[in-house]
Amino acid sequence: MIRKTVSGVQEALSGVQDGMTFMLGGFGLCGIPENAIAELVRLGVKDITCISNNAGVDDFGLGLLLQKHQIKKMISSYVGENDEFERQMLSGALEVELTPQGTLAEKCRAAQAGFPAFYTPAGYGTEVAEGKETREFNGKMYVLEQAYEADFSFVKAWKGDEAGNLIFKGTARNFNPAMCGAARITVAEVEELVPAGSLDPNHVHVPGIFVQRIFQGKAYEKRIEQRTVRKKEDA
Amino acid sequence: MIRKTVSGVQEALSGVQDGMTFMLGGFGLCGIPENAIAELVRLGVKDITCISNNAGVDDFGLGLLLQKHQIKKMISSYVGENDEFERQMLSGALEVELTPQGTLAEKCRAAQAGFPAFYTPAGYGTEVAEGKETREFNGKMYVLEQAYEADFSFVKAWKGDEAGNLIFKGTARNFNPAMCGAARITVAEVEELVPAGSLDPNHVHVPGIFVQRIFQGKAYEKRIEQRTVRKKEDA
Amino acid sequence: MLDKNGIAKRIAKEVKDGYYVNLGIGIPTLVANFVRDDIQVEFQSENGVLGMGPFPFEGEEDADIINAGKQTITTLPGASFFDSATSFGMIRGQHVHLTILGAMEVSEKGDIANWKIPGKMVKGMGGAMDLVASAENIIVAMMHTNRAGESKLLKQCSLPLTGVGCVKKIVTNLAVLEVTDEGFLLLERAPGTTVEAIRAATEGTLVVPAQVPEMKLD
Amino acid sequence: MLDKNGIAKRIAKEVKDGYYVNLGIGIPTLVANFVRDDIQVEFQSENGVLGMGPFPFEGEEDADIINAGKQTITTLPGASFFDSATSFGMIRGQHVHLTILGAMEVSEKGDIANWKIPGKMVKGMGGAMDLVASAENIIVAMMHTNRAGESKLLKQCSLPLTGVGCVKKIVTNLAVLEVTDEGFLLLERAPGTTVEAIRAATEGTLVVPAQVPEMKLD
Repeated sequence: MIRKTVSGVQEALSGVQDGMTFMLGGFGLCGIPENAIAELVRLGVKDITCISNNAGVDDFGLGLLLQKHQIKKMISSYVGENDEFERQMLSGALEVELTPQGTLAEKCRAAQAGFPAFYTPAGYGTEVAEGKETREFNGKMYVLEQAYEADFSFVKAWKGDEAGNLIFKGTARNFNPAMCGAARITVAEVEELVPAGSLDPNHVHVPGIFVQRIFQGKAYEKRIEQRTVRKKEDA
Repeated sequence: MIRKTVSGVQEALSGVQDGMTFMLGGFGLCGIPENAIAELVRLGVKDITCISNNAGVDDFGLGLLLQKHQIKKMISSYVGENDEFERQMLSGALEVELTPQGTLAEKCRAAQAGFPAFYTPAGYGTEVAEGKETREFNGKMYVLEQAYEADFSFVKAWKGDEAGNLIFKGTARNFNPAMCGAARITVAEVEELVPAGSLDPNHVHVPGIFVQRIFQGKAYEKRIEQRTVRKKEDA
Repeated sequence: MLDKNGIAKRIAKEVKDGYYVNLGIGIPTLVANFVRDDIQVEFQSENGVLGMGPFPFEGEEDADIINAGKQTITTLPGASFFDSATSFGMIRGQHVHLTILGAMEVSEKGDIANWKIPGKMVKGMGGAMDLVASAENIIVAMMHTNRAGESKLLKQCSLPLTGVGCVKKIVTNLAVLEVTDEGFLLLERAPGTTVEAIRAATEGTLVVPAQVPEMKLD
Repeated sequence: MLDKNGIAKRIAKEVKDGYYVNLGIGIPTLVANFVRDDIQVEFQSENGVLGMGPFPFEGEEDADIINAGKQTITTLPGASFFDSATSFGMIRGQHVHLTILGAMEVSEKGDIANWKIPGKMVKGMGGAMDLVASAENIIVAMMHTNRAGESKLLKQCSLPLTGVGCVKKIVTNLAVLEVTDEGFLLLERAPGTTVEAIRAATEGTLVVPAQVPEMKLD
């Protein structure tokens, strides 16, 4: 077994530098690497490019990095719910590359699995396809999209073991699996770190080969963006 | 919940016809759809094309279909361990298309996920790439491979539920997941069929959306091709 | 003329037995409330869940179980979770039978614009471009005109496109329309709405058959 | 001169701490027996397992747990199972650090032929083409000459290729060689083997440095 455990978030992020490109898992605030984000804020790395489906909210998630003006460029599919983001984007301080959500996921998966590029129908005929190669297959038009290149992937899982194997819970899985192994170094933070042999090898979502560093995260807030409930009497 | 259960293998294979193309899961004899193969033999469908990593052994797996001369063409990565196969191939009765194993898996996954084609480095500079488009990305050469088209996928899982969700055991998983949803109709046979709600939604390997028909298989032999053991005293 | 719930109610009739359905944010989300309960349907949310159920009871919300609108949800028996790449594999591979989403504009060629207004803050397309480029069966749920009273059913979209030639059917507060080679084919009128009112609110080519029945909502 | 176990023993020294390794059928499989046990290594088998352990004890074989040679195996703590598409994602994406496989021929350009002899029954390439096209680090384990006594280290392969310019290192019963721009660089001699014997058995360009040490196997 190849041990991937590190002592904590500081060791996990060693090597992080200004100007790097990071992938960050999560959908909205669900399944985001809270500990890695907090450490990026503490480190104060600047001019970073973030590949993340969303950009957090004003005071949480990637919003924390925006507050400190650490992000040079965001690559996302949807960036609402964040006033600070809007200010920086409109002032030109923040570069934004909007990418269809499925394309974003597959650009990560392509990087993980050694595909340099792929053809997707998403965005054909729209400004997303401008400057990109398009091609017909079986009467349908596709756009050629390239795999991402990134320095670090920061992902968050529910459980993980010393070998770097990961298991996710619910929809907190989202972009995390495709980002594992899609950057030079993948850092996984987990709610519960267990010894090798504790996870059923059949239930592993991400094999440890895609993870370089793993640690047990602390003090997860797991904020809910849209708390929607029904009353018991309505049922 | 959309119920996918059928009464048994006969209903599961209704619509199967001569000349069709089938995907069959399994690696060697591990994780093969034993019940579906037996029913294909019973039905006597002819001139079929089989996409399957291997071709079984003389008296089991796809070898049973070869015995009855039902297969017109095999698409596989490795076809050893089968004398009948060799005879039919050398006599010209059986057409064989050899495909690199990773390419075979991805051609299934591409069909499942709506990708018409993909670039892979496998086979570049070899006869596998003859007649195919090749292309350089980042200084490395790739071959353009097309997604498969098939009429039925026959897969075998360990557990499944009424909604068509599947869970595999050990390396019996192999090609089965990528073949689900890669043909017009996917037929899953399982060792244990359970009611919806019995499987943890976090542990589902193949969501039911990729499966059209599911049934509990019978009398699994699960033959071992290479029984290799060590003696307790050696440990 | 229909309200938003009326539009959702009418669209619910398009949901057939055995359908996997993806619902966009807004009116489409309401459709789930009106689907007949004697048919088998599963709702997919592109963030990674199949088999969505109702909102959780108070106190039972789980931050790890949300839909694409970031709302807390529950799951039904037979549900499954999966990652984003697999989720869009379902969508791109046309395993999801029906996509229902909102729009700012639809053209008579079936083009749709629903993600960007030049000069205004652009939030992004989310999964909409993948959904419209992939689905065989797309229904747009929207008001027939915008707040300024201008038609949203146009000869040509004026806003940046989300997808090209992909919309098949449109349900508005005034009508049900099908996109055909000849233009918007008027299939049904909203209760109490005249063909003339629909014609006046439609900038694109409107094809009006001899009989245009009123919608049946129940 | 080495026997098969000797070749495996020498190759085992190329396996470094932290490596994920894919072993082909034949001599490569033997390598696992000789890897130092004070380093952390995991073996991947392309049919869908990481963290392979030794063969099972008699009576404990599981038909559902095999390696790519279809042999019954066990797994070690930290193991995982996955599907074939993911498995070749690991390989293509260069997450597997070292691939060790056999060959019929290797050229001085690093081309490899190991899957087809024209006129003979062709069993197929299995995963070999994916492995050689993807891996950064490929070691070929083979006898220096074939049964007819002909060199397997050639200027150019005569058999249909498995991959182009991909082999980095070769360990034979006679020598350890590296593929360089100038040809096969002779790194080490097998115990008791002379440079002359190696030269005689090598058809491709052999580059012989001033010092060619004898292999250390322990």
